[in-house]
Amino acid sequence: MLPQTDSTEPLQGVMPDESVAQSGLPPVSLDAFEGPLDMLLHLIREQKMEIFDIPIATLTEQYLEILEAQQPLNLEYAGDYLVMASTLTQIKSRMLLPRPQLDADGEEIDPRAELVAQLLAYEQYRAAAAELEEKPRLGRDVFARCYFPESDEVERPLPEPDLDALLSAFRRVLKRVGGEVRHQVFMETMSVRERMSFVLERLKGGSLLLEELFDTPGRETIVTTFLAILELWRNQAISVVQESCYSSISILPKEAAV
Amino acid sequence: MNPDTNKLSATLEALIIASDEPLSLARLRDLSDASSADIRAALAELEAHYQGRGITLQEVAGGWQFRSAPEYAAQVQQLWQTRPPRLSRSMLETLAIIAYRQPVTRAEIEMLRGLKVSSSIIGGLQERSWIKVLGRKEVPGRPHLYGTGRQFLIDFGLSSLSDLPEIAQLMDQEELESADQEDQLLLHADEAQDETDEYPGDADAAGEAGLGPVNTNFD
Amino acid sequence: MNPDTNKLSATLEALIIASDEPLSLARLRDLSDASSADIRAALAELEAHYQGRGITLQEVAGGWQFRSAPEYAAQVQQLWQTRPPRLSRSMLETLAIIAYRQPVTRAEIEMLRGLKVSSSIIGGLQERSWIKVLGRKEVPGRPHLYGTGRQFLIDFGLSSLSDLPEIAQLMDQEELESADQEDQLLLHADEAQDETDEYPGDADAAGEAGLGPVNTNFD
Repeated sequence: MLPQTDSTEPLQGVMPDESVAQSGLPPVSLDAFEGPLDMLLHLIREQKMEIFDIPIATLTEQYLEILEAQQPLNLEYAGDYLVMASTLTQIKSRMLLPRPQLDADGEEIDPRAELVAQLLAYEQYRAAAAELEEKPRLGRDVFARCYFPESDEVERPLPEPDLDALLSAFRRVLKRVGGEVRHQVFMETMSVRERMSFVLERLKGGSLLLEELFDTPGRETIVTTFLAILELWRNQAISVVQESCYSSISILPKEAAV
Repeated sequence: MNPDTNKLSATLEALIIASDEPLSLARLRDLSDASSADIRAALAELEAHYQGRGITLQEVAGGWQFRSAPEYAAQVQQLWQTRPPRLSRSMLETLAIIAYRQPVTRAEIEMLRGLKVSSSIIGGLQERSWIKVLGRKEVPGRPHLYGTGRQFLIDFGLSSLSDLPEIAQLMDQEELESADQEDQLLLHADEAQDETDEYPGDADAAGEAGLGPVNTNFD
Repeated sequence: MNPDTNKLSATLEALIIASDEPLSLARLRDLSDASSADIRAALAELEAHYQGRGITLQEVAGGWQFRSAPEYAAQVQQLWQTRPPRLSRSMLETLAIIAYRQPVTRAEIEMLRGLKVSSSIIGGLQERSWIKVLGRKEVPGRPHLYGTGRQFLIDFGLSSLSDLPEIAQLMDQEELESADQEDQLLLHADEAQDETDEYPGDADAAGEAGLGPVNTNFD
């Protein structure tokens, strides 16, 4: 009923089932998970726990143990994990209540029900995401031509000029490069030269994606970096390669060029 | 194969290879002067003809397009020297939720993922034209409602949204309904947060206040 | 037909349909890792295979390309008459950059677009007389410098280039200031950081190393 839960999980450093079950969990990096639900599902499925009867005490203990192993814990990023920790603790304590809460029909309310529903729903989307990733994607696995030639016999009308379309195209470019494409921005300045050395320095470690060189925020820095790359490229100090439509550009140190 | 079908298939081939986007059945009918039934038959025949070749005829976004076959991805990728960037799991899960649950707000996505959804993820999906804002939800904060765009179908090779892999089968209907109900209940609690959630930079505030999606379960 | 030739033909089909420009024999050899003789044989076989169909494999400009067959010119022409080709996104962006940045080299356009500018795009714009070569830039390689021609002003209803809206007008203040703007700028840089953003851990280290998405991808 709930197939292929763990097949897509590349988890580094996770121990075999036995050792997970008995406390003393190995250090597991939160980086391996897409959030607390992902981590809980991993623990549940890995240990073949019954999803509709989760041993909540064990699970909570394991969860907290993993969290505690993350030192230092970056509160800003760990927020979602901490919230789940408190949820688990609450469920655990509600399980211990001598008199269970009843719903409108007088049925016992399982304090775990909401969490289980959430886990199952998430598990579905996680599987759907994995399936989407598997689908042959245009531009990655399959390709259609960007330029479509017909027979020479065809008189293809020339595309109509359209100023609005032209301007919105330019807006797109502006938005991508951060609002400035005019000459003055491209004037040679001291900082372009600084940026050139910065780029060359970074490239000593091998090729980089263009975006990686733009990792300092600020329009000016980005434009200057960009200029520096242009200049280096022009001087043939670097190589610039790009792939098909809408994809990344790689900057290569010259000697690594193909 | 009779000569007429043959002729029609060839016409369709010519039209489809020349077009700059997938051609719908309606458009093929206008252009070829054939009946829908004949066109469907010819397309099916073409589809079969291109089985196992380097080119496939594919139905995407309600139209037909020739594409290179996935088996030759490795060779074809060499045309561009670099590989397309991988999609992060965050992006894929967010996209999957939007595809299946549209129209959906960011808070609802966060609810389902049990995790904050950063603006760069939404921005990245919008930039690729895979998702778009369909409108606003009429609840306090009037958060954006997201859905998938046509480019999503084109890029993922889906003929329509109903072509999405079925996921409901992973759960009993009953479970699904109960999960849905839970979501509905929780969504109300969450909605008030949409406004702040829409903007980058507020993630911290929400985190500090302990207002992550998950703990609203127990309010 | 032996299976190897079959496989090679399919590879060539995939390469040729995926390429923007005609692929030369040398390029096909590099991409397919087959010998010239085998490629020639496979191409001949493909050419024969596409005889009488709606698609032809044609040798143009020293390379191989699929085109619609001349027999169906009438229908294909209709395709373009009923809906004239729109200027493609690539053409529009290229033209806009040339208009605003002239004189500009192809390499500079490519950097601004973040995408390759194929010869067919430049050729298409030249064919329309919207752009022309103004000269050569005195740098290694002496690349062409492009600018707009008089026909550009006429067709787009501009009396002079100064009629083009100022950049400030194009982007309203709100947009420039909006947080979205930052997202757009840093979009790709952000993507790589998403993983670290969402999790505790060593964001700095990932940033410094300039590594791509950290291990949360589906592999």
